[in-house]
Amino acid sequence: MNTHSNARRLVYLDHSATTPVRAEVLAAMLPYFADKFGNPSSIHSWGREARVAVDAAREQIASAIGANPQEIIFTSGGTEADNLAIRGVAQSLKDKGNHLITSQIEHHAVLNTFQDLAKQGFKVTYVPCDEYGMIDPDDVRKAITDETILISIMHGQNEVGTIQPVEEIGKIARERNIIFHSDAVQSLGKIPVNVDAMGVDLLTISSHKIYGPKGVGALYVRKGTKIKPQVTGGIHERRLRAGTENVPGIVGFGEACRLAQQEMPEESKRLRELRDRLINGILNTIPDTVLNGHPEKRLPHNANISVKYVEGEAILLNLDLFGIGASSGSACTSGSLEPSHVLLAMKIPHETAHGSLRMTLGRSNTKEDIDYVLEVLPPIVEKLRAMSVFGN
Amino acid sequence: MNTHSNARRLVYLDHSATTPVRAEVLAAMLPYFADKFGNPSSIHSWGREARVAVDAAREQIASAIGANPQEIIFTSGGTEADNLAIRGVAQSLKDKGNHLITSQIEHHAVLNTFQDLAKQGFKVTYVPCDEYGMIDPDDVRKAITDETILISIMHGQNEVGTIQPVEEIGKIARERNIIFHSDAVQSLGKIPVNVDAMGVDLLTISSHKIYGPKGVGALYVRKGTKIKPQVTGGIHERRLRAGTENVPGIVGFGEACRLAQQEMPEESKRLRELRDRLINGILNTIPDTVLNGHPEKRLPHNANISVKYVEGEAILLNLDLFGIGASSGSACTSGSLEPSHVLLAMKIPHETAHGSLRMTLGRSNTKEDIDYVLEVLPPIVEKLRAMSVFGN
Amino acid sequence: MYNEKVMDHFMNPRNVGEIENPDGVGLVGNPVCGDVMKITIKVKDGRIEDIKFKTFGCGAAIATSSMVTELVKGKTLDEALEISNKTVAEALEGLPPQKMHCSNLAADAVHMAIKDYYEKTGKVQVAEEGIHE
Amino acid sequence: MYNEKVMDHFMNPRNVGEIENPDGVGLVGNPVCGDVMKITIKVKDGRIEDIKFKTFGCGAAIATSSMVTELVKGKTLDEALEISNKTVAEALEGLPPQKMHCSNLAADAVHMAIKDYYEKTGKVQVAEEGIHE
Ligand SMILES: Cc1ncc(COP(=O)(O)O)c(C=O)c1O
Ligand SMILES: Cc1ncc(COP(=O)(O)O)c(C=O)c1O
Repeated sequence: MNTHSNARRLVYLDHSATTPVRAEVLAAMLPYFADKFGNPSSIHSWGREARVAVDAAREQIASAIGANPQEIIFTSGGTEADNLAIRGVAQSLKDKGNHLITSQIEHHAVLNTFQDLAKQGFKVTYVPCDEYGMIDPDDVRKAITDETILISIMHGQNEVGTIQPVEEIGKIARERNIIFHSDAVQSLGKIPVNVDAMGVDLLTISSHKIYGPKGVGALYVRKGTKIKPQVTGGIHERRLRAGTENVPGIVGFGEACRLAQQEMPEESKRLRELRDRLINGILNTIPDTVLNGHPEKRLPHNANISVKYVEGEAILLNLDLFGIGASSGSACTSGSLEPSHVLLAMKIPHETAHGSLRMTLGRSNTKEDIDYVLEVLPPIVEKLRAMSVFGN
Repeated sequence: MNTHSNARRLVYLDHSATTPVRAEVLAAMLPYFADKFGNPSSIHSWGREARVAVDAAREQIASAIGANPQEIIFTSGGTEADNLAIRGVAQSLKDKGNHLITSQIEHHAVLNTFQDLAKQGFKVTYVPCDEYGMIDPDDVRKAITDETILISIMHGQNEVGTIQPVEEIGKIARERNIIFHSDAVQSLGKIPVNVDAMGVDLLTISSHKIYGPKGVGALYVRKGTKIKPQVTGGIHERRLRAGTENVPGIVGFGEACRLAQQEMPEESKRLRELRDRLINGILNTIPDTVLNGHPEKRLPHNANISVKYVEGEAILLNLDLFGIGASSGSACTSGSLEPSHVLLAMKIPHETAHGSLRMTLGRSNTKEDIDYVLEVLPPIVEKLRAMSVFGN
Repeated sequence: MYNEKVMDHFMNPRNVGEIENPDGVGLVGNPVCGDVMKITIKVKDGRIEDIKFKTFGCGAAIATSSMVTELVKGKTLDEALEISNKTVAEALEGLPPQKMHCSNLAADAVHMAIKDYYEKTGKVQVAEEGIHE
Repeated sequence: MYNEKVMDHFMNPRNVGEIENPDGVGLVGNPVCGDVMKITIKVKDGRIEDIKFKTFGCGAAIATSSMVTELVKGKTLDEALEISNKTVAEALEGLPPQKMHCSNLAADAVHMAIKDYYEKTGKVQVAEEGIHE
């Protein structure tokens, strides 16, 4: 592991990938590892103590999204919650119809699940987005057929940060009596997330994106929504998800939700200012850079910028040596040969997509961090451009 | 929550339900919450540091069961691993045949998954067991048809502790070229678990049963075994299980595996002695009590005794007030109207099944704990029998 | 799981036992399901003078048995017939939802004991529909 | 992810640039895939007297470009043609498995530059099969 040989400070700018567990959250979790370690299904005091903790967390989470506690189903994370929502509805309503609607810019947890269902015979419409990564509710409306049983459109886009018009899509779904799922993994704690305002029947959230522990998430399931469980076994989570509850994880998720909700107004404002400083700093000092995603309807912590003529991974490696952690939609970091499907859906040319740089801010970031990035990034880009085939 | 009003000590005897995270394990996990919190998929140093930790845990776990690290797929627990194994094989081999074999005494994570597949059109044979909860490999052999694609037989039975003849079943499966899965959640750390000796293609293990954290498990997938992933999304776990890795959980599981393997010979001997003291103490002092499960081929920490004429939950509640935590196969604690399917498969009469008491020992238990139980239990039984309709 | 009142009746059940030569006997439940209750009553001047129970069952079964004996002791038979399983659960300040079904049979057992008394003595039973609700 | 040698060549690449009036030019890769390399060479007495690269690509692409220029500089054209992508990866002490495919094109670019030199000068190329392996 190469260390940060050039680093004068450590600046983590990848909060959309994951966040550190905050101290209050870890403190809330700690008693549940060794002291209050019971299995919530046990009827003895150890079990009842664990049950109480799980129920309290369920209330904290429900309250953060305007739901009832019984509507919260704990899962192992956002990915599993997305799978449960999509497969669960498709399998339970397959006699009603076999058409599903989603978008081209969903997270892989959603996209690959729809692709799997498509292989099994479901028809899937992937609605496009505009150049800002925004979905037009009218495209969703037009995609609806008599066979449509599920619409899944995310809330805050994880790569380019664009906030989708879920309220309008929710209305359309309701009018047509179609189940509506939204992935709110990135928006929770950053912008208001309310299941009634959004008009969703199903909503995915994940703990490790909001300073809670990894390995916990939840699916909101509106009362009366029928979904087929995907993990069967013992009687847990209203029979919708079997498996011994991850009690400390759930407790941590609850506390993280509570804190996120409480601090959101101020913290989001702070992040937005820092982010704008970062975006404007880059756009103003480095030529041939463009902002990806919507300029205003955008998650407060997301900056996604394409640096033309250079490749994203090369920037990331250089930044890493300076102690800066970021991500990219380049093929080299996507694990496939193609750059980010999201940038391509936005019709960004391949070369520009390969040079995308996503910086997602969080609690620890300060103005000094941003200024450090603004100092370090231009010479890196200059150096890489000097060796690039393109641009000069 | 009613406290232990009558308790002179706290005696946790429900280690098959869950165990406390041991100090060394928690210590190993702690750095990965807030300090080394990266997402293993990220290419920056935070991510690489997390990747190294996950890979190290994978090696620890592989080594504990005689597998290669690449054959370990992390899941959210034993239940999910069972589901992945069973659904994964059924779906990937459904063109080869539609017959599946399991037993009547599997854990619900296995049983309910087969029942779900049965609803989808698979034919499932549930082989019976004898009065000791032991499966006859010959019954498995006889159940095999040309259509059989999967055999799933557990290793250590979770309720009555009977150790199944998996090696022989593994041989039969191999001869007939049928995929063999075994649920080793209860045997891991108690008796030797080796994937080659057992002849399994798939093996389920779970962290929270061996003093590791809840919410983590693993499926061993022998190289070359085709299974269809059940949770789709990003590229994780060799594409067999998507979702951001639960890094601290995985690290804890690895450490728990390492310690369990190291301490097993001595600890299992200690537990066996304590357990026999407990079993003999009860059988000798309380009339009309019988041991459930096999007298010798039995997990070292499991005592399961039926106390005739009284109902299990009533005993548990009384024990709880004395600070003793145990479990029962009675209907009232099974969440259904029926008592334990395992005791019924063993042909134990309903009344006797309702009076079953499972005590599973663990690291913290001492001789004094056992003597305390042997002191407290007889008067509880006497009192309950005095108010029972049966037995006098 | 159980509230304090339930736990009190479970741990310190009232009127445990069996009346010798009872005027009425009620036996309800099913060992398959895990709960069986036996109520024996002594009747004097149309009132339940004494009542005892024996129960094989879980905490809820024992607590409801105990509570129902307290509720009906000294009551007239008509008053006793008006006490339902719901009344018993309410007197216990509630039972866990999963317990409402199987274990909450105590009032049924009392009603059956009263019916048995009527049948044995040949006395007319005023309101048949009161027996089982 | 990358070993020290790769990181060294990535951070301190050798022979970056473009030779003016080169004797041969090799351009390989594809912006769609994210890696494009341009190699320019100066040939004297059948030897690669000078070589420079320009690369748009990830860490592996830049490191392999740098490494290949070091490997072939001063070599005869025949010797240079014998250097394969595998040789380059080995000289870097290994690349991550997922990088073996897309980014490891540097030897191809050198071969193409030599081919270009042969075509431009009309000189006979000895072993056609050496060009691309
Ligand atoms: C929009 C979105 N959905 C789903 C996920 C998956 O969540 P998890 O990492 O908890 O599996 C992520 C994060 O990777 C995400 O950003
Ligand atoms: C034999 C067996 N299999 C599977 C499981 C489920 O494992 P987990 O609790 O990790 O979901 C358990 C424990 O409940 C078990 O005892």
